[in-house]
Amino acid sequence: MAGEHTDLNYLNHERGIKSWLLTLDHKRIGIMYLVSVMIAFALGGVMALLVRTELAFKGETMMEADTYNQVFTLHGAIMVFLFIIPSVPAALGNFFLPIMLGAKDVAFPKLNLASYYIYVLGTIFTIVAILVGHVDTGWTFYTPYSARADSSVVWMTMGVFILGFSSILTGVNFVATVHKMRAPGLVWTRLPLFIWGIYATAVIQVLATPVLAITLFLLAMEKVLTIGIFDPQLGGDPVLFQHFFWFYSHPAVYIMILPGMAVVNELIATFSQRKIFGYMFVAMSSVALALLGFLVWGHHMFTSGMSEYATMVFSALTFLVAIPSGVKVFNWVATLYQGSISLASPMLYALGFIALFTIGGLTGLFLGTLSVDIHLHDTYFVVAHFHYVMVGGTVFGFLGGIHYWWPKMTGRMYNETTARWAFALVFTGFNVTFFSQFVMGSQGMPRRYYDYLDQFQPLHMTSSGGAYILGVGFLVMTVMFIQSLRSGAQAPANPWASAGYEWQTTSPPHPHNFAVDPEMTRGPYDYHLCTDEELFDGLRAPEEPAAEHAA
Amino acid sequence: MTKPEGTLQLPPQMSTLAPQVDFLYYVIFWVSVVFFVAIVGVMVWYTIRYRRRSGVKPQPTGHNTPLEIAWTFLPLLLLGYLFHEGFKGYVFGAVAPDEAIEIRVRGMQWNWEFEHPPGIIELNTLQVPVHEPIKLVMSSSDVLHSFFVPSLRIKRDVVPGMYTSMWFEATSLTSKEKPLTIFCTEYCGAPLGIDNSALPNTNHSTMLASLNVVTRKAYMKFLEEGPPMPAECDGNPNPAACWGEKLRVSAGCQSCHAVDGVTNAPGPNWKGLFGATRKFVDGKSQTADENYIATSIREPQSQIVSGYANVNMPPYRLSDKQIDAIIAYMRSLNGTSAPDK
Amino acid sequence: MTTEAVASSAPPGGDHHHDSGHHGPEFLAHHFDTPVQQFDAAKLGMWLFLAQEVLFFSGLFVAYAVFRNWYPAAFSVGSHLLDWRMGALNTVVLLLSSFTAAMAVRSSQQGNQKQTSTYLIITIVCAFAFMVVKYFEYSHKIHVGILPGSLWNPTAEGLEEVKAAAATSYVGEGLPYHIRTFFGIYFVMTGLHGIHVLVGIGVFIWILKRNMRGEFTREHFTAVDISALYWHLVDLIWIYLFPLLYLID
Amino acid sequence: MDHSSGEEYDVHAHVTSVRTYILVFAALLALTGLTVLAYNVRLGDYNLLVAVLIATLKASLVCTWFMHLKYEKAFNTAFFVGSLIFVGVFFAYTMNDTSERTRVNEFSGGRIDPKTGGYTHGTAPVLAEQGSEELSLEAKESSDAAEPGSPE
Repeated sequence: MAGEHTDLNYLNHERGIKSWLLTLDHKRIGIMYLVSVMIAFALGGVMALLVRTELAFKGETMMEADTYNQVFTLHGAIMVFLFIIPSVPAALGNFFLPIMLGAKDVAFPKLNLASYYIYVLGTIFTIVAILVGHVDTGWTFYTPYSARADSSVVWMTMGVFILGFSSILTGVNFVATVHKMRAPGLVWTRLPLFIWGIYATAVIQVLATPVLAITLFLLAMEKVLTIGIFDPQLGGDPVLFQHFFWFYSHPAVYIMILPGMAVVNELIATFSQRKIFGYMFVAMSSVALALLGFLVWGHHMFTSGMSEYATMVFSALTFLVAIPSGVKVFNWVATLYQGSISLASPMLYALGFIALFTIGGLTGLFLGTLSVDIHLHDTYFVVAHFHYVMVGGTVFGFLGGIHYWWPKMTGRMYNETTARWAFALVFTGFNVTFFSQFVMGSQGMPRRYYDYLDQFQPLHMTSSGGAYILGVGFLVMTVMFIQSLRSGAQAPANPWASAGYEWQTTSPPHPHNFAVDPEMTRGPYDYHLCTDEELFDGLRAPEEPAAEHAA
Repeated sequence: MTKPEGTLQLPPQMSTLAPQVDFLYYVIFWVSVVFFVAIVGVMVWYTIRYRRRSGVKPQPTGHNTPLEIAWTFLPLLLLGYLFHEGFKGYVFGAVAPDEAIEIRVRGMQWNWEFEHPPGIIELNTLQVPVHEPIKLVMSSSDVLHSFFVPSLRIKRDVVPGMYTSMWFEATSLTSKEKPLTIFCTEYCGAPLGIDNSALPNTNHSTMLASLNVVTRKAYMKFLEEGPPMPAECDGNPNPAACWGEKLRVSAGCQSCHAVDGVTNAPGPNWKGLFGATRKFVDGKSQTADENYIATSIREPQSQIVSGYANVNMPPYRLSDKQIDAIIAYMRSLNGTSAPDK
Repeated sequence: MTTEAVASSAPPGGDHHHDSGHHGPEFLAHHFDTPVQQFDAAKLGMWLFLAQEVLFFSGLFVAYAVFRNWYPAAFSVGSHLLDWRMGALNTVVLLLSSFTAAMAVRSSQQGNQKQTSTYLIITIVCAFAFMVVKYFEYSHKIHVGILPGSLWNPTAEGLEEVKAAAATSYVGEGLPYHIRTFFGIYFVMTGLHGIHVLVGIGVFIWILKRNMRGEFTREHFTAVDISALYWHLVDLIWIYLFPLLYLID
Repeated sequence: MDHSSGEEYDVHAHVTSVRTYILVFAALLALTGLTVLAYNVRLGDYNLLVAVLIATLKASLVCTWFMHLKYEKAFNTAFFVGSLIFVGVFFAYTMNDTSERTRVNEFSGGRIDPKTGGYTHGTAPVLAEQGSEELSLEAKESSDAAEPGSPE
């Protein structure tokens, strides 16, 4: 798997399984997270295909109602807790945050490895819950249904409880690293926007995840000690559980989307060879999203019997949250103006992100408006909305990030045409699957339905078809990356001619990231200040010194 | 934007609330289309206009603070309008006029039970008069459910231990064979391991009820007589048994009670039940006659047969005629269809 | 208040013959440039962790507030069932341990390892005392059958206590149904706080061991400082728990 | 990166004098006594407010002196105190919603249905009648004592 580079790099400077499992090097921990997260993504994806296969035809296609409930619960829980929350921050963030800061490692390397093993422990608990069987409460564990189901829900909640701590410790690590480990010359206004995004996500991870921990702890106590807080028969209140759960889960959706946006900043800047338009506005909008995210959780509960006054306040604040996302998208499009745009596969994912995230964001307006949300809540419209934001947003950003940094991480190039074919399949498959669900939702098709009325049959069929195209797209991509690992061309230090700090070191990077401690004299996107040697993308013949760059 | 027969995106409008909701839906829809076309259009145009050509260096990015301020605060005006309209529609749907007919709705795992003012109980079907405000006061007897009628654009969770209420006014009659469907949109699970879970009222996705909007006169007649015998039982030699059989399906009894004389889980089998002696958990026993069956339908927890201690069957408050129909059906199962009642 | 600046006597830079181009004194991790950077990073990391703990306990305080708002009578009777003297004793014990923890940090900053050890031992002893008092309170409640939720089946003696408590509270006679919810919240709050005290004891024993080995000097006392910060937070939580649970009128 | 023996190389944490610690400790004990005293004075609703204020005063004493927040870097203080704002938001909205619910009968905890004055479906006393949960002695008393519409 290691690139046969002669010079010393983090892959070949020590070998053996022990050197990987007990490593303190943030790059290796990042790779381990990446592999585990992709396995979780594959598992969640298989669950998704099972759900879509069952729903392709009316009535019982391949499984019982109860099995179907377990499958969509697992799809939700695995995708949210095991894949999408750790994906960009823990995998790409762990690898590139220290390099972009010019530091040798994260602030607390041992804590970093500990949080990876807490993630593994949490996964084991979750898998035991799957094997012990029939957790069919949905990924939200709403009481009183979850409090009445049998004990395997306690396994799953304890698994997610442990996963929460891995997320918290990663957040603590990143905030400390950004504050204390910046290279000399790297002032806050020169931080790459990827760092701003990951920093804002880390702040949410530290402040929001403990509330999920206490919610699940109380749910477990509800089942073990019957403390009667959420169980109406003992004087508790199910809507209170929803308050607790969504106080974490709305900031959690910003933990999911902010890293996706963070990656897209880097892609847009590199592939249009320009600084991001309105750098400070985009940076501050990440922080604004992080803080405003804590005020709006009630819009998940508009129809839950919450008082009218609280509903009004939440609806008003929900519209405030739309502003920062809008600012980001406008600034990205403005960055393309007068740039030199190359449509390499990472850039395709970035442009795909902008288009699909815009649809996701705009459909959020439907769900923020009270009277329309009364009709659309808990229907397929909501399913389509959050898949557009999560798959169209975060997963496209994540895939764009993997394509973009693949040469840096593995020292190998991948096959560009196959990557573009995979993008085409993923893009069309995704849109076919979920655009049809918008129409189903507004026609009144409720969520989490095992069986449905005849009128929804054709749309379910198209949606299931789209899901298979999406599945094939991911398969093609996986084959391409494995093939690139085995026999991909050697990657130069800066294949995309980017001005980002992480491209100024070798690929794969030196065990301590930079051979000599870096000194930042320019911003991460100042292409006009870069010397030609810095921007040399290693593709031209080495002897003629990249003449046209000078023109 | 009032299209009563419904559009591609929205179901037919059958309530006074629907036109407002649809108008706002389409306002947001066209605003979104404009924004989407603008953003993606400009993106695609820039990508083509400034594609990478050798020898052309990109211009360093300027900054334009007034533009930034503009696209931060201008959208606030649009969002303010959406919030205002949305809240107005929400309050219109939440606060019921005083003279509304109040119907008590009880959600239980996979059935809807409706109680009209004079005490008439309907199970999984609801009859309401047209052009009259109907207020629904809802609560659940086990887990969370949610009352949703797409054509009326109304939805509210049904929470155990708390009353939630909303109102609507139907604007047109529904035909006999195509009533409006009432969905449950808050996940309420499914029993473990029933064989055919596509049967009505056996899990969350089949917890459906039918809403019939009838003329005021028909509604008044219904209130006197209680739930009518289903039409298809008229010609049947033993109409009561046929009604009982239909009730077993529509009331959701089939999700627990089999009639094949074999399976006794999760609830006792109905074949051979009538007339048999039943041993209770506390040792006493009684022959299964008419009032045994009536009490075990109305207050199931008061007399539990041994072996069924942990099955908590909810109380079914059927009308007397309906209970007679079920008893007649049980008799017919045993082959002793002597109507000697 | 005179503040003595720490005179930095030890020669900076220590010896230079370390592997992988190690630089600076032995306790400096390879990826940090200066001990100040390492110390500040550790302090910042700890304060972030404390903020997370505050949010973690905030969930319990919100549950407390919601149910006190709904069932004031049950909370009043429940609170009277608790022995406020034991609560007050526990508060004093924790305040003392907080004081000795602060003194331990001070002596470690001055490089006085023996004094640090004594203060650490006092803190650990106080923590144990706290747990012992908790043990008595819990065992009495369990023995008398005053337990949360559906475990609530007070024995005859328990019923007497409940009636006496109702008499002293504003409720007078008549027993609220939801005393069980109060005890649900009481056991979860004090139980979770108890677990944090146990973790604190474990941490302090580990710090004591390292201090005995002479690991902490005037320049390197970070670990003592950080564990004291954690202990102060555990004390902070109890400062709020005591009046809110034991002293409801 | 030479390691001059300059000021910024070594750690210069602020050392507080013993006198300060003892003063703060004494103040904390005094405040604990004050809380217990305040408990015995009947102030009605203000008891809760007074108790919380005293506890906050004690907490800020521990924070500024024992935890050296006074000499800490600005960001640490900002983040720790900032987290209290999020706790405040969590409190405000949850209390705003839960206090809007229908009136709760203090004794039985039964939710009173505004129209009929009886208990809402599914609350404890109603469940008692359904016999789905056998209630021990004193709860029966409480439901007798708390007839619907019982005096507030």
